Amino acid sequence: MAIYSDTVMEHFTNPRNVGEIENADGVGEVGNPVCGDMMTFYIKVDDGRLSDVKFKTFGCGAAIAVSSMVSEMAKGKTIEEALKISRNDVAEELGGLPTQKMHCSNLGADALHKAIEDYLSKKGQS
Amino acid sequence: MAIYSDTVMEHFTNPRNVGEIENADGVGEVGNPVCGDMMTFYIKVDDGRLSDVKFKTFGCGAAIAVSSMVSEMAKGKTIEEALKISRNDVAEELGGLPTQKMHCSNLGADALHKAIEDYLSKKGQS
Amino acid sequence: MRAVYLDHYAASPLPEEVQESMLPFLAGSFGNPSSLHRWGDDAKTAVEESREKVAALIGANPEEIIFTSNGTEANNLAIKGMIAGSRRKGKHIVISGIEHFSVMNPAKSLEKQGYDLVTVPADEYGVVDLDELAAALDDETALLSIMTANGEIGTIQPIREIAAIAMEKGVPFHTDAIAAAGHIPIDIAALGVQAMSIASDGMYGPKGAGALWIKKGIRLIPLLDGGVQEGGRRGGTENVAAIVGMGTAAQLARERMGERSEYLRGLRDALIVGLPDRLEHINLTGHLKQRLPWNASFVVEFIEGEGMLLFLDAQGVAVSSGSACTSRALKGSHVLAACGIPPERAQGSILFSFGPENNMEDVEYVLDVFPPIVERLRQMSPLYAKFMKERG
Amino acid sequence: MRAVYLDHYAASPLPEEVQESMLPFLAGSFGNPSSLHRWGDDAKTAVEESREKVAALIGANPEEIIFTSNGTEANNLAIKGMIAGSRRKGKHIVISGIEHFSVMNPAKSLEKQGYDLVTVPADEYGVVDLDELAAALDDETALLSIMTANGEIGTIQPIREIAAIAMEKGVPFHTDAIAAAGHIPIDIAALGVQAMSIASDGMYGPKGAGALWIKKGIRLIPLLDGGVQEGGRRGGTENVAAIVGMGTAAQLARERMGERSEYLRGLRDALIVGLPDRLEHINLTGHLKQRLPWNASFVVEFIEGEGMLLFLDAQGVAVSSGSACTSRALKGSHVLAACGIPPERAQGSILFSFGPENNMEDVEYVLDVFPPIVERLRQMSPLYAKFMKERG
Ligand SMILES: Cc1ncc(COP(=O)(O)O)c(C=O)c1O
Ligand SMILES: Cc1ncc(COP(=O)(O)O)c(C=O)c1O
Repeated sequence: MAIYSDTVMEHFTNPRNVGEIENADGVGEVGNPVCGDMMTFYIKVDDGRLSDVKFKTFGCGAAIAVSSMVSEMAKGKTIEEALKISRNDVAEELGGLPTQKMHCSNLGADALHKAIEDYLSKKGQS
Repeated sequence: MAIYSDTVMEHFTNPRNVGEIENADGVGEVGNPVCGDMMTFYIKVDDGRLSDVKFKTFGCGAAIAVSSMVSEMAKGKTIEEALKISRNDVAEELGGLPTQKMHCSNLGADALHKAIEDYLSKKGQS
Repeated sequence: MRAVYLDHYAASPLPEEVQESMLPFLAGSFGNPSSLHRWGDDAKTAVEESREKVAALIGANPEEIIFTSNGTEANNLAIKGMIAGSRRKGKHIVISGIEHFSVMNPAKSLEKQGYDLVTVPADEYGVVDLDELAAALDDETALLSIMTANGEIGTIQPIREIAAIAMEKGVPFHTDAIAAAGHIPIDIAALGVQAMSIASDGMYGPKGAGALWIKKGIRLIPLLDGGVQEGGRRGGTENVAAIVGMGTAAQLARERMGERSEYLRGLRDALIVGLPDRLEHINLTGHLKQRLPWNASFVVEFIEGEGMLLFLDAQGVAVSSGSACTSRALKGSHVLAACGIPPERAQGSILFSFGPENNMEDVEYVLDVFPPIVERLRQMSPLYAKFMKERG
Repeated sequence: MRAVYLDHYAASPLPEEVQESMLPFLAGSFGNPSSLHRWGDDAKTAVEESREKVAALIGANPEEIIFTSNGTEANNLAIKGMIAGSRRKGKHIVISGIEHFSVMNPAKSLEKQGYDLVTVPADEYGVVDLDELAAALDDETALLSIMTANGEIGTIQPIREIAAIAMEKGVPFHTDAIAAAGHIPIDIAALGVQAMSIASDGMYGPKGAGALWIKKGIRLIPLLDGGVQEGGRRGGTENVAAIVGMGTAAQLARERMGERSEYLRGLRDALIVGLPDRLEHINLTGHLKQRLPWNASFVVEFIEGEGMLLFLDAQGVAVSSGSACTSRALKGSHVLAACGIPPERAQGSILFSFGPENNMEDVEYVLDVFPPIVERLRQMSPLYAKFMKERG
């Protein structure tokens, strides 16, 4: 589809890291099906690094590609590094997103950060 | 032109009786160049019959065709007969006129009648 | 790869006859219908012949047809022009909740100017509620506009009954027949309406032409002021080629309507039966019987429309969706909402719209490629995961 | 018989390149630009490429171009839409006496709705009076609209000076460049206008497309409410083929403007010089120098336009006239009246409008066949008879 870059289309068509992690160390959910986009991120943390990242996404092509890209970018990073991944970084890595998709579908980084926060708050409690 | 019948086009292209009659027995002028149509009819009367009819017309194709048709219809008729020629008769003889041309360009019968009135009033005076 | 075009609601290929009829007007017969010479005559004659063909399609008097540039213009002209021309004292405009944007938005514009907009609801099949409609119409009503059929969900309205109610209340009634004209028989006299919009590209004609039929005696204030084209009711040089194409399309529609709709209904029904056979949690939208012959529309649960469109496009299949993400305004379909479909389910909207060049192999191809796409998207969907977990 | 088409002001044959560029969009590339699949992509890309070409012709930003269905719609959108969107407190609309109906009549419609319409006069050459213009503009003025050039008499207005006056008074300025665009260089930035109408068929493009350029930041209320096409400023399915044709025409105009206009000026001047050489009592209308390259317009005394048109048609020559009888509204040209030409002389209006496919033999043919036609009509004319008698 002409509205998307080749990278977006590639990630949409072959999304990386789709799935759930059983007994994940952190889970983050953002969005809402009423608005059209909803993402759940699952992370596994080993030695302060994201040893595994998986996601499930309900939403448009951009939302799926964003999730896939975020999961790839985050995997293997330290928690600090992963927290620095921004919406813009993701859009850039994807070779750009259509303007109207920047806000509603570009929630992947938020979902990842939420999953990390979930992990951190669980860790804090234990 | 598709807006006119063949008869109108034929009369427009080859109008009969164009001209003036020197020392005409009656002259009738109707219309006004400001409105787009103006006709002058000249008649010669012999034994109560229109022995000659001529006209000059400024105006559209319909106005010229109407003048030509009226002159042909009137020529040879008695004054009473000529006075009975109506706008509708003329339009009918021409195989119809476009609606928008019925009122402004179909003044030929009026001009003829005016020429006859002119003749009658002159005769009354003399 | 197979190319399967199933988005005739958005645009359709032109039949050979339509193309052929237009070509002379892009070449030698380029005249302006207003001109007084042979080039003008040719153009004028062509426009008037087309007007007769378009009029014949709906049983109208050619003099009562106003050509416009598309369906949207016809609807705007009807709504704004009939309201501006109305001699009724009331200031209410009544429409239904399933009208196209080109009826709804002009009505909303008038609302901003001080009119009252009353929106009559539809039932779950998209049929306008006749009791509510009757209750909405009174002396205050300046105009009623209800569409003949909705292209998104296919539902055909009981226009005759609606017209009878409007007539009883003395309310002028306009119907947007853009999705219906050329596909189901329409006879304005039998229906009892006062104005009807139709569009060329809604009936396998070219883009660039539409028409408003408005009954003699109903006052209409023009939208495009200018020259005396279209009897002074729509100024501007006529798009002769598109108008001629629309005329040909109207004629073909008259000649082939029965045959075409029987054929399309066959394809459509094969999909309507076949898809739920192969997929769980997929529901037809609109009315099962009172339905446009070319329309097969569904909501697929747990997933969103754009993903389906993209994967189908990759398989060579072109369709559309009423989901928020596929709309450029990023809003979910108000039509699905009016049928009571909750927003998260409306996100899974998908519309297969058939045309005469489709065949049963196209249906089979879709039945093959579509279910795996849905499965794949559901595998990614957190909603589906939740549902499966809850189901246990 | 020779066919000599000299009515390019009304309509023009399409250059081969324009036709060729349109054909794919009447055949295989039939998609709707709003659709999310390859057919939609193709159409969308084509529309956007065309927008760039049209923008380039007048030095505009493509995002500021709104496609319409013709010039009349562009003018209506400008006048009604800018007024409706205006944040100025004043209620005056200022236009000139030589505007096209598609500017004059929308302004008159607004007058009926309570706006004050101020009409600035022109001189005998059709040039708008700048002192009167400056005097007409004040804080009460919501919009000024003056055409770039008049197609009937050919006169080009001093738009830059007018824009400077408007700017000084802070009045938004729209110019109808429909007769000018593609024929004389236009650069919106250098001119200093805020909105400009152009039309496809004014520059050897197909009928069915026009455009309004409106500067970013100027508020505009749409005329056709509907979908979000054209950024929500003009709803309705885009006429892709016509828009593509307009793009090609705009590109050709850019590439060939100098060459074309020099060529047309040669033909036009041969007629402007040749006719008065062979005929008495014929006068050029409009400005001799500030003149569109393709326009040769005259008034021929003592006779009326339709007769000339009919006899010329019979000789294969197509032209137009501003006489009352040749107008379908049966009114003489308000443009000629605004130049101070008395109605009976305006009846003798005749306009020869040249195009690139004309040649010097066409001019010679007209110089041969036209004078006898005039003589013949004068022989029938009571006005000519009177004049000759008075002259003695
Ligand atoms: C100056 C001017 N404005 C507006 C128009 C109207 O254009 P259209 O007939 O394409 O709507 C014309 C048509 O010739 C024109 O010359
Ligand atoms: C019912 C209905 N009304 C109006 C329209 C708008 O037509 P257009 O896009 O030709 O302006 C459509 C378009 O599909 C439609 O289905």
